[in-house]
Order: sequence, then C-alpha cells, then structure tokens
Amino acid sequence: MEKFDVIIVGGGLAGLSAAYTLAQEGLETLVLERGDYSGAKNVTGGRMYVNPIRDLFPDLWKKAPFERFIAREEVSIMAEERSVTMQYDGNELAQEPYQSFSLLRGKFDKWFAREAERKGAMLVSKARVDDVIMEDGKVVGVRADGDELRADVVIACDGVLSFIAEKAGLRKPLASKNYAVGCKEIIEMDRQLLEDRFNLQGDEGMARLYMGDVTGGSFGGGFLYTNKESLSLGIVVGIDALLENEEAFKAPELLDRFKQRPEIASLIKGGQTAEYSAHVIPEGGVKAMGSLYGSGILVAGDAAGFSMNIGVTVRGMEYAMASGYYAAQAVMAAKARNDFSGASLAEYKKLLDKSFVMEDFNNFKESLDVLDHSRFFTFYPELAGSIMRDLYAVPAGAKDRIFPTIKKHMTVGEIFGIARDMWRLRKI
Amino acid sequence: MSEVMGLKAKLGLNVFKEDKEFHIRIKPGREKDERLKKAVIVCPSGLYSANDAGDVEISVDGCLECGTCLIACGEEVLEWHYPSGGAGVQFRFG
Amino acid sequence: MANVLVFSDKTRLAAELITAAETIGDAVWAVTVNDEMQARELASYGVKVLKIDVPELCLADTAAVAAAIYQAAEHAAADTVLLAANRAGKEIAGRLVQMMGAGCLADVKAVNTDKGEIIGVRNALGGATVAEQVIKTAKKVLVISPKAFSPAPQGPGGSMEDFSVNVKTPRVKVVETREKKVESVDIEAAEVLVVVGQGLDGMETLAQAEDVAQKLNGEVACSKPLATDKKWLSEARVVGISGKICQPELAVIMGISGQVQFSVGIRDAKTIITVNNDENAPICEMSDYILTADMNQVLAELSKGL
Amino acid sequence: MDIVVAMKQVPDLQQLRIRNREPVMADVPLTFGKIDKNALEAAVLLKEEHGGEVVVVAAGSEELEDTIKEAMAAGGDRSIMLADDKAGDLDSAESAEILAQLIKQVDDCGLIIFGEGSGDNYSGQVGSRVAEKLDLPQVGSVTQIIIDGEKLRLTRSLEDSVEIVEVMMPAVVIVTADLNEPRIPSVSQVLKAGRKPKEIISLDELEQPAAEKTLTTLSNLAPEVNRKRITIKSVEELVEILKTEGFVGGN
Repeated sequence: MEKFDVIIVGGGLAGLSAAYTLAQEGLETLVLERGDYSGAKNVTGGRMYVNPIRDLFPDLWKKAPFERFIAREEVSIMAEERSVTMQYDGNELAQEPYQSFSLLRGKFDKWFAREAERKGAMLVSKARVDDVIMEDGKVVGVRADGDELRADVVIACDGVLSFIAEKAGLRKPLASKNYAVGCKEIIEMDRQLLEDRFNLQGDEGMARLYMGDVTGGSFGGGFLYTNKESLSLGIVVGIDALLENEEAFKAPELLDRFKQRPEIASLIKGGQTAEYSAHVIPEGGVKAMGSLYGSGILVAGDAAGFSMNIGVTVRGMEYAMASGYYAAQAVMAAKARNDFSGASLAEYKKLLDKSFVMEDFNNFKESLDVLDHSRFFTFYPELAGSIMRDLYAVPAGAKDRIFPTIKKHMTVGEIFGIARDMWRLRKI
Repeated sequence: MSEVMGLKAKLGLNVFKEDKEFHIRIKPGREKDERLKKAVIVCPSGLYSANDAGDVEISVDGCLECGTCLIACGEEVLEWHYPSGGAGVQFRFG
Repeated sequence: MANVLVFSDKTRLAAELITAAETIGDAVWAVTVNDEMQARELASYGVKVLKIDVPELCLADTAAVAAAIYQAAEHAAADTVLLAANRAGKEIAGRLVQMMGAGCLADVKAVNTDKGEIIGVRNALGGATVAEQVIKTAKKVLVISPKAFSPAPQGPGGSMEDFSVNVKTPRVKVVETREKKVESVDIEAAEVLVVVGQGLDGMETLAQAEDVAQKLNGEVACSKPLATDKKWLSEARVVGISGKICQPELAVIMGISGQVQFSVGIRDAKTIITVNNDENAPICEMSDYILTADMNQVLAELSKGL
Repeated sequence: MDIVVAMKQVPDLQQLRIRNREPVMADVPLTFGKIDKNALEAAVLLKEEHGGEVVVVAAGSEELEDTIKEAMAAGGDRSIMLADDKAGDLDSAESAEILAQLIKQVDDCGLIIFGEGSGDNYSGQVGSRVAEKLDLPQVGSVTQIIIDGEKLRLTRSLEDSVEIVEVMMPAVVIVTADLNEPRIPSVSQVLKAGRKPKEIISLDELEQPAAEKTLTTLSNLAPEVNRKRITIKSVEELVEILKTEGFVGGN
C-alpha cells in the first residue's frame, strides 16, 4: 500500500500551495485532483490580490500566467434606470509590484500544478476521493476509486462543499444563509477592441464591481474584469436572498438581466461568450467556519470557508493560497515532532491567527450581517442615481439650485436611516 | 453574439465529459418535497423543473457542479456527489 | 496530366472511383483481382482494365494485394492511384503508399483541381473541421469515401487485358469466412432520412418513426447511443463520425441535440428539419425548419397525419 | 515474447474550441486516442495470459513524456518514445518512419498492435506503412486476437463479412474499437506509471532522418453553417412544409 507524508485532496489554489510548499521541503506529497487537470473544476470571479501572499511564495510570481495587472478600479452603483460610476486611478496601482491581477483558473492552476510538480509533488488528476480512512478517531488516509492511500496527514482542499471535512466530522452543516452563488461568462473579445474600449495600454487591466440593482435587489453584486483577450463578467447573489426575492428571478436569468443593462451591453458588444460557469461561494466568515484541523487532517481554502465579501472587494484566492501555505508549515512542524494528533496540528490555527487571514476574518466578521440589508442594494443606489439625475438635469425652465436639489432627497426620516446604516457600517 | 443567448446554447460552449452514472439524484419519495422547488430557482444551469403533477425532476446534463442545489435544498432531499474522476464539466477558462 | 489507376474489390466502389479518376486524370485504368465479372463491368465504363488472375493472391493478404496494385500502376504508368475508403481499402493504402513512395490523403469526400494540383477535401479533427489538402509528392494515393462520387456511367473505349504479377508466398491464411448479417438498409443511399435520437421513448414510437419514414419514401436512421447502448436499431443505421456520413435530400432529425460527432454525418443534407423539445439545442443552428416539441408526440401525429 | 503497442499523442478533441471557424489548438490537453487505448488494452490482456512485456512506442512533442504515463498506468510495462517539440505535428509518413525505427529496438517482438485510426486524423495509414517498412505481414480491422503458439488467430471484421485468419508472428495487427473496453487506471497504478522504464530519444538521435512531410494543408476550418432556421409552430405546419418541398403528396 502506498504511504505518503501528506495527501492533499483537491488540486486548486489551496491544495497546490500546500503541495508546492511541502514538496519544496522534501515531503512526499500526493495531490489528488478530480478534474482532467488542475483548474478544470475551478471557478473564480477573476482577480487575485498578490500583496498579502507575495512573500509566502517568493519564486512564484515572475512567470505566473496572469492576464492583466489591475491599473484601474471602478465601482458602479446601479439604480433601476441609472447608475453612478466611480473610477479610481492611482500611481501605485500602475507600478510594480502590482497589487492585483486578473486571471483565468483554467490556465493559472494548470501552470501552478506544474510548478508544484517541479518541486517534487506528485499529482494525479481524474481521481475522485470518495472517503477518508479513519482509525481510532484519526484520519490515516483516503479512498479514491477503490484504492486505499495512506498518509500522516490529509489536507482537505476540496472546495466549498468539502465532503472530506464533512466525512472527517469537521464541517458544520451547510446553511444556505452563509453561501452565495456566482454565475459568470467569459466573453472573448479582440485584444485591440478590448484595449480601446477600456482605455488600456499593454498589459494594463481594469476591474469594476457593480452594486445595487444588479441582482434584482437581492444581496449580491456584479463584477467585470479585463483579461488579455476576454472579459470575466458575472454576478454573485446570496442563495437565501435569491430565494426570498419577491420577483423570483432564476439565477441564470439574473446574469442575463445584468448583461442586458445598457451600461453592460455596450461594454460587451462585439464579444463572444466562450464559457459559462457557476459556483457556490462561502460568505459566512468566521461564524460559519467548522474546525480547521483534527487528528491527521487539516482543512484549507474554500473548504475551510476562507472567502470574504465586504462589498467593495470579494476575495478568496489569497486566503486559499495562504491557508495552503500555513497548512504546509503546520504539517512540517508536526513532522519534526513526529506527532500528527489534533493538538499538534492545532499549530495551523495558531499560524492562521497570526496571519492576515484570520485578522481579516475577525475584522470583517460582521460584514455579512451588515451588508445583508436591502437598503444597501435598493435604497442607496436609487438615492445616488436620483441625486445625480437631478444634478445633471437641465430642464426646459430654470434649473434648481444645487443644495435644495440634494436636500429634497434627504428627508429627516431618511437621514436617521442613513445614520443608522452608518452606525452599522462602523463594524466593517 | 454577446447578446443574451439561450441557457442551453451557453452550456453547449462548455466541455462536459460523460459519467457512468448520474451524480445528483432526487431521493426516492422526495419528488414533491417543497425544498426541491428551491433548486428550480437557484440552479445556474436550469436543470431542475417541476412537472404538471408537481414533481420536481432533474436532468444532470449540463451540471456545473457548483453545489447551489445541495446547499439550497439540503442532503435530505438530494443525493449529491461529485462525478467520477475525469468526468463532468471541465472548465477551460474558469 | 497523368494516368490514374483505380482499385476496389467492391465493384460499386470501383465504379465511383472511376468517376473521381476522370476528374483528375487523362486516362483511367482499373485493376481487378481474381474477379472476371468486375473486370468486364469496369471495362464497360470505358476504362482500361488490368485483370489479374492469380488464385494464390488472397484479398486478405494486404501486402500481396498492395504489391499487385503497385505493379499494375507501374505498368499503366499511373502516378496516381485511387482506392476506396472502406476498411480493406484504407488498409491497402498505407502499404501501397510506402511501396510507391507516394503521399496519401484518406477519407477524401471531394476532389478539386486547381492549376493541375489535386486538392482533397476531408473531415479533420474528428469532424470539427473540413481540411483542404494537397499531396506534395509526384506520386499520389487518394482514398475516396464511399458515395462521395456517383458510379461511372457506361461508356465506350474500354478494354481488358490480362496482367500477371509476381506474388510472394501468402503470409496471411483465411481459415473461415462468414457473411455478416448486415441489415440490407443503406441509409447513405436514402433520399429521405428520419433520424431519431435519445429523445425517443421506446419501441412503439420507433414503429411510428418507421411508418413516417416509409410514408416519406425514406429510411429511419439514428444517433449512436440508440444502436450501441439501447440496441433498438442496428449499427448500419448510425449517423455520425463513427457511423455513416449521409447527404440526403431531406433529414428530419428528432430528439438529437447535435454534438459534432453526430452532426458531421448529416450536415450535408440538402434540407434539415429538426424536432426537439429544446429550442437552444445546437442542432437548431444547423436546421432549416425547427419545431420545438416532444418528438414522440410529433411522431404519433405525423404517423396519423401523413 | 514482447508485445508492442504503437500509440499516437492527440489533442483531446472534446476540449477543442472553434473560434471564427478556426480550431483553437492552444491549451488543448494531449492524450491518446480512444482506439489506441483499445489497442493497449488488447496487448495487456494478451500479456496477462501469455507473459512477456507490453512495450509502448510513440512519437510526439516533449509533452509525450507526460502523456505516456497514461499508457503506463493502463498496463504498459515500458516505453520507447521520440519526444521532441519538432515532432509535435507528424504526418503519417513521418510517424511511420519514426515508429518503425523505435520498434526495431524491441528485440523479442512477436506482435505489434495499432489502433485503426488516430483520434484526430483517422487516416488509418500508419499501421500498414510500418508493416511495409518492417516487411511484416499485417491484418487489419481486427476484433479478436488469439495467440496460438507461434501463430496468431485473428478475427477480421469487414463491412459485409467476417474472416478468421491465421498469420505467423511477428506480425502487425490493426484493431478496431469493438474489441474491448479499456480499463481505467487506479491512483496507485498512475503513481507507479511514472517509475516504469522509458527510453526517450530526440529527432537528432534517429538512425535515419524522419521522412519529409508529404502533405500541404491549404485550409482547415469549421464548415460554414448557412441554414434557414425557420421556427415552425405545429405538426400541421411541418406537414405543409413536407408537401411544399415535395416530399409527400403530389409526386
């Protein structure tokens, strides 16, 4: 029977980060990936923030197959019939080291897998893990297509549904309020057309988030990232929010509705849809997390719930890579002690607590509760849109003065409401 | 061509590799369970539908393995596992 | 232009090859192996026939057959040899090509000539694309798909001469031959095809499909799973890359979504009518008329209504 | 006695996309064709019965070193390959020359199995070409292989007849897809695959240079679809169309 130092279930960003780190230190590491290749089952919005993880993988970034570095940030607040867009250009965004990049996981993960193999990790794709092998309450390996494979430690990096963490008794039941669904299209576009349309030079890219009436008033938003020769366009909507919406839009309809908005339609014109994807996104934060470790097992990436939506940024990939890295560190420390018990592997949690990962999650633990409030998705966008409409309107007669124009939108009751919301927002 | 295209046509752009068995099943006897109706709304591939008798049916062709139906409906009404190794959707872009 | 030699042990296919050869060469020669009847018939099409009668030359011995064709080509001063793209023909081709030092195009479904160059048209990448290719070498072997050309008509000027060849001791021995119980259906020849797929709900509806096909003077054909998985129809009726490539006047395609493996077998039909309950199925893209409905109900109504 | 299986590295056609009628070959994963896997399975079954080794020979780009593991996992014992990025797109003539040279390196070779057509091109030329180059007898369209001492007993399935033929080894056998269902390797078999013996050579190391390309491709495009795409609403309308197009009544 094959015995490894570590078996990693899932060859996505968390799993490959762990494998890359472990193999580099000479541990016998096996990654089992159920897709045809790493990236084949992965869906992301499309942007990675490199700063927090740059130093964890110092040799990795130079040749990484990113699409474009994000040189311009935009936010659009959408009301039903109008939208207000803010654009941010900052010199720091356009200078190396770049803060964030657009990317396609089909390419990125495939490449990262090869890098991990180069470090000595063993990668088997087209292999589905069916179960964990437990002995005396300890995880000692996995079953994959009838094969029994053993290891000192199993790292569950099998994505948001993490059947592995569930089978090891570490995962909390999946409560729909803690999850959102993302639907996305890759829209191919001639490179020149794309660069002209979005005013980009060379490898510059832009990222735009959409808030407000993107998802029919439900808790959610939209995103648009520019890749080399394509756009990543999608929506993210809370599963409960989708179900509670009185208009009862179906998930795929929401994306189509979004694409038909004139603001979007004009941006994607001339492009051709090349892929349609969707995935569940964990958004429950610390409150929804299960145990991150057990005897002989660690959980990393989406499987651990490491993904966060704080309105202006939606992040997951950095947390996946960092948690994979810290899982590897914990395994190496456990190996030095030759103790793979839960107590020994608890080091993983300590490492995470000290890192940006848990700091972020603790800092933003209220964000979901605060943001899950329809006022942020209907009231404010309409308010912003209406004020802009009146400010820019030049009627047939005399134009109103500016202050009364704004004031007219701010009744006393609304000001109290806004104050209340601001008070809530202080938590994030 | 980037105008709204039909869902099936959109799914037709993806690569799906055949599996030996269906990886999602409605648990026998649960076809009328109210919880399943959620899947009709949330499934990004529109794979669930309710027939005239009120039974919810699923056709797994075009499943993106996103997990939304499992989370919305729960394990009591759905038998859900991943397709076998190398089967199911294979994203080229992701 | 040079002389062209054709060979197929199937007379009908040899007749098609003669038509193809006439589009690319000046003089068309044919060679036959131990088949007097075929030799006579091919001569009646107006070609020069080299008739080989060597009993120990066995058709199953591909090397020996290829050697015989090679000698015939030398005799006829033919730089170009046409073979049929059936199983035996394709097998001979590789061997012959190597002997001749020729280049080869297989599964050619159309031949164009341009300034003396022969351009072969063939499906490539599993049918996803159609390639136009040219053989660079002076000597050429083209393996022509069945039905790509119509059989040659009768014509004057034919001749027949005995041709002797040197044959090595046969290395392949046939110990038994049995006819395949092939259904006599020829969906490639049918002018109308009613093509049914996995939307078909059972044998009863299949009977209705047969009825409709009959009323349209056509045949029932199917997608692969109906023959291999469900075994409701014989493999002789399968349309697609691993079945038959058909070009009927009319194809009524029912309950088939239209993956490329299938559509490559029917995309050259003159008129395509699709019945499918999914209006977005890829097959609709390549249809002239689209009826969004359940194929089983439509068959029931058509069976009554025609 | 060893059994040689010749396999061709091909793009995974399910992953192929068409953009503006052009096939997009970049990033398409490489694999072996379905029938090549049948050929390998046939060899492995024979080995399990009669002993010897299954030697896989193949030629292709440098990624072949990776692709070949699929064959080793599915039962190949060792491999001899030409892996060279200049050999990424070989035609039948080139493949045959290279494979023949690789096969010559197998000393005790009783049987050489080919699939009847590669997954991408399906010309079905290479097996016959190699047989001619090695001056070996060949049998194609084979659906069953029985080893009987020094002899092979083969079932050859043509369009309208089935032949049982006998041939002395060594011989080239070209098989169809119907003869077996290839096994799906387990994880531990995949892991062992990387450790099986392999010989890799480059184009420069060939004894004789590979043959020149014999074909020029003028164009290779997805066919243009130009259909009317008229939506009809009812069976009555359908019948009407059949009538006006002249398929029922009137004639």
